[in-house]
Amino acid sequence: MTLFVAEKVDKLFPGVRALDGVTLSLEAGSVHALLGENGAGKSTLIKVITGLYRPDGGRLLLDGAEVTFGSPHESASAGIGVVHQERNLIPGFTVGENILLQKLPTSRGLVDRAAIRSEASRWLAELELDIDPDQPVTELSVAQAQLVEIAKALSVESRVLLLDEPTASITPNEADRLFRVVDKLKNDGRSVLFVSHKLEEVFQICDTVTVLRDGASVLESGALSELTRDQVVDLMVGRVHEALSLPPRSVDRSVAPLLELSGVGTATGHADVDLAVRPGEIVGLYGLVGAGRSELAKALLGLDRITAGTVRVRGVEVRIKNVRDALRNHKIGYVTENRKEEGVFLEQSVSRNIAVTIWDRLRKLLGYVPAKAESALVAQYVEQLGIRIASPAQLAGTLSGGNQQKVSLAKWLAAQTEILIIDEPTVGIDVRTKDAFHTLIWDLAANGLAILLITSDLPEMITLADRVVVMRDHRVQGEVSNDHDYDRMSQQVIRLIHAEKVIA
Amino acid sequence: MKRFVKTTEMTLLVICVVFFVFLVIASGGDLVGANSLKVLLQFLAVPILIGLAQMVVLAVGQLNLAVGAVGGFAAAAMGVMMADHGVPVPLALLFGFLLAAAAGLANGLLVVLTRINGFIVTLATMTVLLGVQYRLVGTRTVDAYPAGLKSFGSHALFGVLPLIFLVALAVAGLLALMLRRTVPGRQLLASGGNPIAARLSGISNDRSVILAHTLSGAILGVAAILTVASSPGVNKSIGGDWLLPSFAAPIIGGALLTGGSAVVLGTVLAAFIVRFVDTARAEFSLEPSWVNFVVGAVVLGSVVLGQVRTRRQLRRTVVKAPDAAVAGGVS
Amino acid sequence: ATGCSTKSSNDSTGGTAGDDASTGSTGGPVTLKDGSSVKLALIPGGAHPYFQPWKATAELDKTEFKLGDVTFDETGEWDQSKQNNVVTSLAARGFNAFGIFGVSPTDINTTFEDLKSKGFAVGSLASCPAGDTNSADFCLSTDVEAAAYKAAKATIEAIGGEGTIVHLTGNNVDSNTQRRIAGVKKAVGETGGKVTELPVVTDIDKDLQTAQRSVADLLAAKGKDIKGIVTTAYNPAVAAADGVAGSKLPIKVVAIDDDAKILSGIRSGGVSATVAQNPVGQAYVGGWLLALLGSKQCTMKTPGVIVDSGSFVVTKDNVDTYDDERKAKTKELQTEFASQLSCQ
Amino acid sequence: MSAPVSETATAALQEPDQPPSSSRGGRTPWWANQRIGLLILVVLLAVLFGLLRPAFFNQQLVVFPLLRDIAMFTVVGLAQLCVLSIGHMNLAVGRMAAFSMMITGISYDLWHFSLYAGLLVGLIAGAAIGALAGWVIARTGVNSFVVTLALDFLLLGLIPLVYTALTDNAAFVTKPDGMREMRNYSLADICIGNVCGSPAVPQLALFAVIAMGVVGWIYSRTKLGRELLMTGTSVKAAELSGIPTARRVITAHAMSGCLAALAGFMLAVSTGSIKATIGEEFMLPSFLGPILGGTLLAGGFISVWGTLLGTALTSVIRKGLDLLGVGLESLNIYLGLILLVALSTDRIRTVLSERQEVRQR
Ligand SMILES: Nc1ncnc2c1ncn2[C@@H]1O[C@H](COP(=O)(O)OP(=O)(O)OP(=O)(O)O)[C@@H](O)[C@H]1O
Ligand SMILES: Nc1ncnc2c1ncn2[C@@H]1O[C@H](COP(=O)(O)OP(=O)(O)OP(=O)(O)O)[C@@H](O)[C@H]1O
Ligand SMILES: O[C@@H]1[C@@H](O)[C@@H](O)CO[C@H]1O
Ligand SMILES: [Mg+2]
Ligand SMILES: [Mg+2]
Repeated sequence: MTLFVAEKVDKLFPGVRALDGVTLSLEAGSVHALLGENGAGKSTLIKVITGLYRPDGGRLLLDGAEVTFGSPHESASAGIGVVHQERNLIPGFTVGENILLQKLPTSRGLVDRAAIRSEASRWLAELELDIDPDQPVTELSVAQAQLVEIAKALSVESRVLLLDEPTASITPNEADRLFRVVDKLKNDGRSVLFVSHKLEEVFQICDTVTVLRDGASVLESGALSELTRDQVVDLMVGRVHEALSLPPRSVDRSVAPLLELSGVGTATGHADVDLAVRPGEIVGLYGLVGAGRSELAKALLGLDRITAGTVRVRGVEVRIKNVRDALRNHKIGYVTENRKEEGVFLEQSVSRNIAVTIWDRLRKLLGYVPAKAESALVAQYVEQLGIRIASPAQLAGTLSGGNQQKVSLAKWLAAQTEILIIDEPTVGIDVRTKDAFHTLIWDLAANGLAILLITSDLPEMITLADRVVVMRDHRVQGEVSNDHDYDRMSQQVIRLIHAEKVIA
Repeated sequence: MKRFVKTTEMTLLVICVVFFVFLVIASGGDLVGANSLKVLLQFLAVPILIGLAQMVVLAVGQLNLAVGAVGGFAAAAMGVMMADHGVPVPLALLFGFLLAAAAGLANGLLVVLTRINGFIVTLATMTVLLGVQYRLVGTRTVDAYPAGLKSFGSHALFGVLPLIFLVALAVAGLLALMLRRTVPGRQLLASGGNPIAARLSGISNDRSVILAHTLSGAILGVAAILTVASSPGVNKSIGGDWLLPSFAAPIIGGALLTGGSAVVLGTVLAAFIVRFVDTARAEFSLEPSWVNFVVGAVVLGSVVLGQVRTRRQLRRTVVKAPDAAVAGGVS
Repeated sequence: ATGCSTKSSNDSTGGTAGDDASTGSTGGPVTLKDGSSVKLALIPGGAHPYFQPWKATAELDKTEFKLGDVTFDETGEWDQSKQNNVVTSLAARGFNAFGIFGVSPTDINTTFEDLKSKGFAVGSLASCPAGDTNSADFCLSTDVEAAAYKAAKATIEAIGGEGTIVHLTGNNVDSNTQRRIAGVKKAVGETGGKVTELPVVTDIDKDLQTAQRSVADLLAAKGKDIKGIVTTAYNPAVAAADGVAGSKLPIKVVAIDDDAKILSGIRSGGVSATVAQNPVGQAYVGGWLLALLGSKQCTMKTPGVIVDSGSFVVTKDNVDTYDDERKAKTKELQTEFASQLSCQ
Repeated sequence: MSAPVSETATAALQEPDQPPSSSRGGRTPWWANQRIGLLILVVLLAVLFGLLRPAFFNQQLVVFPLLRDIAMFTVVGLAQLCVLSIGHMNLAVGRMAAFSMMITGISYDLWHFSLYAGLLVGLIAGAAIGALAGWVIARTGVNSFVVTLALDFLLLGLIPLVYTALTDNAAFVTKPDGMREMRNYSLADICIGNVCGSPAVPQLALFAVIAMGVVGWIYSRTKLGRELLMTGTSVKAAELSGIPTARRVITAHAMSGCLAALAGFMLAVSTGSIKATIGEEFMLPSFLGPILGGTLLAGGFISVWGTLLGTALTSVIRKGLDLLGVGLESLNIYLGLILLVALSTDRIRTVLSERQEVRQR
């Protein structure tokens, strides 16, 4: 039975036709995948369906009757629940209140805290989450926050549940819990829309699929059982997508490391961290969410205090004061995992976002930066990374996630660094771009850059790294030399993670 | 409770107590005399209210430059109604209160409908209302209203607790209850804390903004009533010194200019601290120049302290967090 | 509480415009021949009850001296820049004779010079420029130091010549305030130590609530030691009268000006005395002089002369009659100025 | 060493079909531009007032003082704009002006400095006090609102103490050579050959032109300006991009203090003396100009022209009402209402332009 249909939906933004006659239909008791590259219009479609955007054409049908939603409130009342791609929690509120915000329980005119606690606990339990409903959401980790949002969407008890990249920042095991819930909903006869760039997941849990390309639906409600992974990818990309093949690359082990940590301890709790990265080498830093990898990177950049051990750059012991110092004096760059808050300047133009690290180099007398030189450089990187923009003056905040990630990386390429720390580079990035990123990172190493790659995406790690250093609880558990064989490597790495603590 | 110990409120409370004890000792115990205490509290009523009036709009990430003008205008209106037109006291007060609330509502509606920056809107309404206030009273000081109102304004329970102070506390209590425990209150704070998220949760940010401005106006209406009741009279200068203190109290009290924080207690405590400075000025016959100097130092000192606190706290939580995060690890 | 009987200050302020006209012969000692070319602007520093009599007196000037036009413009709002703007705007509208209360005594000469250089008649009314020069044609103002001195004397008398008094006043960094502080100091000094003065409380004239709070705090902290309060600014005067009455302390309050609110305080006994000034005389005599100068009928023999417009101690005894004294002073002022003029 | 991206990677990253980079891409039509809207408003109001009162165009008595005012408040606005650009506020603009002018006054009175030497000393003092505010903010991380408010109180205490100690009348009245001329001279006093400027334009306005030029240049052309704006958009991202954000905070506040000093000087010259109360009326106008002109309170976007226009709008309204002889009973009422109505038209224009844009596609 068809629960919901979006028919020939159009959505225009100044300068962009985000949706161009898209049709999507959702069946009861089934999980439907919505796929497409970054910027294809997936999130926009979801925002149209939930009444956040007014469509410029087309219509929505719920149970066969046409509906229009003027606000998220209306769509929620009609039984449509949603987890948006961006995190949307109220910082000052508790977990419980955030979960039940759409419909706060009251008794005698006052918000009923006991009811919030018990009801929120129910939804947290559904996700097998051990979080105190009274905890402020500001104390949650990224993954926890994501799960709380899912609990929030579940709490509406909607007949249609839209999930926009819910698994982008949670661990596989948390994802599994989510999938169990999705299964349950499906068996209850509800309809779930699932957006993800992780095709394994899609094939694991979805029944049907709609593929978007450039705002148009190129496949409507195809049965996933009849499609192969490559077919889906080709549909998304719009041509035959070559599987990733990386040219051989070897690391000269005799060369002294560019970056070398020994016995490093930090104010955030690291201890005895040893690590070395040579020119032309990709060292992977693997660990579960919260293992302390990003924090280690930040301590290296002087953003946190290093309390013990030594850091050597090109063999010389250094004390890096801040990012500027790292960039200028040591040629170290850091591509952050927190794209929205730390990676890009959402309210600034793409041009400025990319140029921010090169003004030092371009500036003339009195700090004058010639606009021509600036835009030429920017154009070069926009071109090289294939960043999809209407004009360099476009605000970075209006780009799709993947393109924002490219911008975030572009600025460090432009900075001409020699040591690059790349943190979770492909979270929320589509398959093709991901492959491209991998080629790019590979390529940078081949060109002699020393790369420290932090990623929680094990396949990515095994594809790219020369060595994998495994971290847990702010300590190095051990190191595995990578032979790029997924099955063997993944076992080794997981085993390391769960091995008894190394004796210091 | 455990969380409270680490808050700005706690810092302020400590400062308040220390300051008070210091003043008591400095005055040779005089300050705890009934009359001194009464005077101390009497002049806290209005500062508390104007701080709260600013706090509610800060809570939705707006600001209200018209606090003084709304209050002054409402006070002038009440005074003129009673003195020149013989309107009975309760009616005049009610009407003045409604005028202030309506002015707040107008601010809210203008912000929402015109999408003009709230700063500019309230600046414009401030200008208009100052004009109206002058038109109402000119250069006169109006005071011909029934003595009953004045005795309410100066009466103190047990000779210590001024009624108007209790009214201010009651308003603070109600506001706290509303922001903490009612649905509109929570929605208001949600809009301030993260407008996009609030909108996605079906909350109308516009409604929150209008509600906040209206509440602000209503609180100012109460402040105007207390002013009329306790001042020698009403003239065009009423409200003239409300703007800066209205910001100082909530901000010292821990409010974020970006919205989302409800710091009723902090605002009240900050008002106390500022009041203690006044008391010190009289006690030590300080030149106003020195007083200003001290105020500057106290403000800076208290907030720097608070900042150091939260920073240390942050560091601690980050160090502690891993166990919690790892708990969900791969199996 | 103190008297609850305030009506509009315009009708109960000491002296109305009409009274002063009747004191002199029409046009005063020197008769104005033709005022029709004169457009007179009276410009106070801002809105303040003190200046309200100017408004009516300006109208009187117009009818009595048959002036081309008069205006009373208080939109300067106690800001010298704004006041300068008001002045030039009025000039652009055709006004050519200006009686100005300069907001900033140290700046106002500059404004006067500007106007003089454009050929306008200018009088400094109700306050004189700071320093030794007055660039206006004349200054007709209360000698603020003398007025404060009188007020302090009245306070000392009210407390019986012995005890502690305190002086409440306005903006500390205003040269008139400094003069007032000096006047009070002088009177206290003359008692040879019998009267002592607490540190002056300044900067409480901005608004009534600040004044009220400061008075209350002062009374709470030092009330028992204080025998008299002398105020030389409006809001502190209102607040002190009210605060003392409320506290039931036996403190004598001496106020400034004769706004309705304060006069009712005198009548009810809440205020021991006030020092009235002569705004009506300033506007009346000032208008007359400016008309003579503006119509080019006369010039000042010594440009920039400074004349005291008078100040009068008002107590319960003379509250109904002090205005006669004031009118007499106005008449005297005209004669005094007549001797300063050289006329065609 | 550079980090070139190889052909393979680039090829892989290329979009199959680049979107047509539309020439109009995302731009709003010219008539919806806030600055142009303001300009039209200012001109319309000036014409309206001129029709009602032809004296509005009196060069010497109206235009000259009006431009002098606009010039001064534009500089005041720029002082605020500098800190707004990083998302901060300076509640002590006025007091910083007073503080710097106090130093200038001392330099005239006690050290007998020349006019420009005194100005320079004042500018340095302003920059220093601003830098101090910035330093405290950067070091403690306390909100700029609180720090500058506290600093305001501190200076409010300090300045009178100094004045009472050093002067009789709470003002420095020594006027160095050239000060009087600076107040009254217009472009008519500047001649090249026998072509002279307009008598309606005060020479003092040149300071504003210079300030606008310098500030505009910094924000649009230099590394410093760009970095300030980036800091204003996101401190975290700026820090992680290698921008020394603490130093930028200090710079922004120092610029603010320096411009406040310049505004204070312009006020002192145009009213006549250097006194403790200089700048008391600066605070609200300092925000009004930039914000009307489109500068964001949140930081990251500024408009120098907008600041001039925003300032001009309010000054023109006030001057017009002055000339119409509107008394204090109505002045503020009209002032506020005209402002609201004028700005609502701005909103209407924006809405119209958005509609039109979607329709065009
Ligand atoms: N508010 C907006 N204003 C202008 N353009 C927008 C806006 N939101 C989205 N777009 C544009 O619309 C297109 C579709 O974006 P959308 O976010 O729907 O992509 P997506 O498929 O969700 O991509 P991703 O996988 O990266 O999340 C993109 O080109 C994006 O730049
Ligand atoms: N957004 C956040 N909010 C609260 N705590 C966080 C947040 N991000 C990380 N943490 C905490 O900081 C600690 C270290 O995190 P860090 O980011 O360095 O780990 P990581 O190994 O890089 O993992 P990931 O970056 O994938 O989360 C963890 O205990 C984690 O819980
Ligand atoms: O007495 C003063 C006058 O001298 C003038 O300053 C105006 O205010 C009054 O209170
Ligand atoms: Mg998306
Ligand atoms: Mg990380």
